[in-house]
Amino acid sequence: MTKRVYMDYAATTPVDPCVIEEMNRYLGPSDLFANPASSHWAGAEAKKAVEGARERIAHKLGAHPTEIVWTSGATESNNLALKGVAAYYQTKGRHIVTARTEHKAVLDSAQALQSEGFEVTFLTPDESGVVHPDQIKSVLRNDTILVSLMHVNNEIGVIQDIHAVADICRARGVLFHVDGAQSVGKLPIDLSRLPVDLLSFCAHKIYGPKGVGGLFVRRHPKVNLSPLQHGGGHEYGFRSGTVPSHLVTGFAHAVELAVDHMGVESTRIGTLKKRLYDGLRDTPRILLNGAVGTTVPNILNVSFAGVEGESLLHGLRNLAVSSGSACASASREPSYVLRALGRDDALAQASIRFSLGRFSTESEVDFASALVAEQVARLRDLAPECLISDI
Amino acid sequence: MTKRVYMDYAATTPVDPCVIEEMNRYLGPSDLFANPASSHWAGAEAKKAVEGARERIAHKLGAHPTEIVWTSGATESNNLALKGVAAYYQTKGRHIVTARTEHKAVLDSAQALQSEGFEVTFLTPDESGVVHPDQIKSVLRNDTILVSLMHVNNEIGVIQDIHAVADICRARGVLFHVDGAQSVGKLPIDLSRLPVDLLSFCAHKIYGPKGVGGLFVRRHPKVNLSPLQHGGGHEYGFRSGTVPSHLVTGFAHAVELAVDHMGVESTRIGTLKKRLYDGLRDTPRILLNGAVGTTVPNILNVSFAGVEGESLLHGLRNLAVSSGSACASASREPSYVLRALGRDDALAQASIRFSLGRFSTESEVDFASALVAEQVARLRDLAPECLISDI
Amino acid sequence: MAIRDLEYSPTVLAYFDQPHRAGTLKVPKTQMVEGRSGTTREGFVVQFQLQVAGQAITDGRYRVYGCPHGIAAAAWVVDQLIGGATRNVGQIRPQQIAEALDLPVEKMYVALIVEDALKQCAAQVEEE
Amino acid sequence: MAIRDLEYSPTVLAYFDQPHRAGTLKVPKTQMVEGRSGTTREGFVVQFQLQVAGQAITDGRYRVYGCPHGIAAAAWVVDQLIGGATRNVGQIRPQQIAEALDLPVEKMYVALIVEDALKQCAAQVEEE
Ligand SMILES: Cc1ncc(COP(=O)(O)O)c(C=O)c1O
Ligand SMILES: Cc1ncc(COP(=O)(O)O)c(C=O)c1O
Repeated sequence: MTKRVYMDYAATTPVDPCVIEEMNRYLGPSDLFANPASSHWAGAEAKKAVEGARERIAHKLGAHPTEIVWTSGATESNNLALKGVAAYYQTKGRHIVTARTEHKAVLDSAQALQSEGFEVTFLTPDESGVVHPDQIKSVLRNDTILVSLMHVNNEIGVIQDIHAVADICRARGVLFHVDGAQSVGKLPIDLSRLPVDLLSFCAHKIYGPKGVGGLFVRRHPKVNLSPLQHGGGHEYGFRSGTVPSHLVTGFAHAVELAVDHMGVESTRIGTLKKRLYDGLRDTPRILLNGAVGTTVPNILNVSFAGVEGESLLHGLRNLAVSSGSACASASREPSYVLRALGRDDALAQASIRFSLGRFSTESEVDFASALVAEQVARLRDLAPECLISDI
Repeated sequence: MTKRVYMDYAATTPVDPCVIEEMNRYLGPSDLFANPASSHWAGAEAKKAVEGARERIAHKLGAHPTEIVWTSGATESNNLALKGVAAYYQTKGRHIVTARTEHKAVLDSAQALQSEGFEVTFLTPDESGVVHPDQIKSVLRNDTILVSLMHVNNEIGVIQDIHAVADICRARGVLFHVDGAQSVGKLPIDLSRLPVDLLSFCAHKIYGPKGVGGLFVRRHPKVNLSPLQHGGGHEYGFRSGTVPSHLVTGFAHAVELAVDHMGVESTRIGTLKKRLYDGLRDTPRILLNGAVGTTVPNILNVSFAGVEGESLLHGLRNLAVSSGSACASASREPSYVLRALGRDDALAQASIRFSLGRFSTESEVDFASALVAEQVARLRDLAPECLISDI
Repeated sequence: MAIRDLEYSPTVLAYFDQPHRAGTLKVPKTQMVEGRSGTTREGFVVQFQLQVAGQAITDGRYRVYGCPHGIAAAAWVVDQLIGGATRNVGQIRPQQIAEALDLPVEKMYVALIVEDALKQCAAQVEEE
Repeated sequence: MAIRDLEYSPTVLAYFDQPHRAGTLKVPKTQMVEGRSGTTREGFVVQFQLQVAGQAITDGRYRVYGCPHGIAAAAWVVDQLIGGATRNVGQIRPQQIAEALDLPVEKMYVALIVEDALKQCAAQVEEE
């Protein structure tokens, strides 16, 4: 069989076997499958598990259990944060600040708000992907109600200084939402010290199940939201719908594992990433996206000059990685994130995001760098000579 | 150990072991855990499973796969149907029709729309819970854009004549949404013949997992929706967010099992319900909610005169049933459904919904009727004599 | 759905399962005082019969329609009064009932209705 | 993310993995015709060298920067022309390429750019 390697942990992760075990306890046949909203003993037990999960996650993030709202994923959390704040605070102001390199869940929500008459400032990061706190400071207005910034960018792994931004926002009385889908469980986060008001995150990026996420909504000082989903007033009225006990308990387990092993795991993965980058650097004319030292240990994004993106990706078809082309469509749209960093279309498309994880090994990393070296060389050999300096 | 019996299948069901098995295949460690939106082989396999699940469900409902939109549950489906249609068609009209006995997910969505300036007519059903198609016909206006009616009521099990209502709406060019959370997999539904435009449903009422649902959105004639959740444009643009492959494949399996065994199962459960009702009728002064012959085989809702609701429920604490009190709160709010049917507060509160399912047995039913007889008699004995005719 | 098991104190649970002294006294009306309060609309109706001999309460019975807290409140009150002086009847305060049974605030009305029925009994004691 | 494996026809897949005849001819310029078209901005650049002896194409090479469809299109065209008459060079139509390789519509531009480069070759054949 062909050797294949999964190196797309930033897209999603396999669920940890311990997490699967916990999840399955809430599916039946024991009474734990009950609806946590039911008043009988079975419902009470399910509710205990759901509230326990809320406590477990809150504990690991330095939050209070009542500050954790369950959602169906980080996409919903982001939508709820942006639209919920906008709807609730619109009489206070209608200006929102975010960045051009945010995840689509934030960008598209912001755009939806624009079409409802909100004004959105989209900041452009510097060429390494960093949004400088000063940039934020300089665009805040009296009618700014919300700043939304991701902690870690999903394509290039760049880390934003959310603490500095949080301080600026707090000083100005502007709410601050952080998309933490790529950072929760990977970087230390202590919400008892970090003055962010809202934090979106999800389970499937940290060896938990798809279909569940959380939104931290601070109680002191109190943040309010208009719900997006109505129907009975679950989750303190912020989000109605039957709470999926198997998903939230699995989520809690995944957060615990990730936070408890964060130090060891990020060191190990960081070493693997260095090994990968060293291997890739044998190939000439590669460009690192996101500066060394400002990115998370699990994401490495590199552009390959002189190679066409789709062929590169096809050449690497036994390596599960993400490319700099956007979306799961046949369109040749280059990554808007890499474009915002100043890469031209061809380079943006000839970019690969390698993302490592809990089950990545040295031999997988070596397989990857050897395959990349071979394919890049082969494709460059095919190209008309005049192009070699061209791109 | 105390004997305890689960008889709350309309609240939620345990997940069928075959469904769990299918779900677990998509959690890892094989590559099927991948993000179905990823372009590599692993993503392609996950996508195949997700699209396969869409086909399997569409096939069982007489729909086309592209007409099935994944959601996080029937609450979200209902929200998306009502708010999505309202937002998209608001220039056509701003009047919506529904009934007072709908699920909170519909009622609260309708109320949210009211606060945005939509006009909503809430119809009152007759004393057996039936909304007559003529009632609908008589309130349709030129600016009516949507009628939303549940197929089967979750509290009393009454079945609405959605075919007749669908014909009326189609003739008038009004969209028709059906909340099918309690009917899909339990009553025959063939969307190739039934002219409803939108149908909400979910997995956890039919031995599938919590946290996943579907919204059927008809393509011919084409129905449009504004999305509620933005972020990348998954699900034909109707609903963004990573598709939880384990949940949708489990959902498909659950729908297949439910539809394939519907005939046998509903006959068996119907016989159990009759046995239960016969047993309960040994107790004097009980009132059936929802007329015989108009309700589904799995739901039996009965009011007990002369008994206080909370004590009745506590007396039945080893029987997992739902009561006529609303919500998981300490409030004594009587069920708005039973109130709409004309029951007074005391009777509404002294009502029990027994709901049977795949694992219900004759001995469980006998346990239930014996326990009810004992507790009702005991509590009535406690009451001041003057109350006996009083209530 | 309604109140969860966990919300009932052990005392309430015990009285709910063993509501001893429920019923009516089998003595002539002249040897007892009676009080009754509450409506089904309020979800609570309670009726007391207390047997009086001189200054003492020698026996008592209650009937009750209500939630477990209400059943327990009626039973507890009768237990307190029997064997005691008649003057105690008018002196039981809602707060005492609430503390003894760990009533949640939203159930305070139960204690108030009980007090009301007891006041009727107390008034009859005085008349005699 | 990009095009999935499944979207490539077997022919495209085979050419992508074995792009034989990629490179340049090792004969004097006078014995060959050349054509080149496309830009990196378009995501596709192709260059052909065809060795001409009288009315016949005796050998050929290509260089290509582009997607797998583009690589296959270049390789396929050269395979078709070698051993045939020079007049074929100007007669390969985009539709033929698309059919041979099962090009999706959004990749038709690849066939058009190939045609363009071949036309340059054909023009040189005529001149000679
Ligand atoms: C930064 C970021 N935000 C949001 C999301 C969306 O999360 P979900 O897949 O849980 O909807 C993702 C991943 O998909 C992400 O990487
Ligand atoms: C009729 C009806 N509609 C909607 C819902 C909500 O579904 P979900 O629990 O999937 O959010 C339910 C059950 O809770 C229901 O019975």
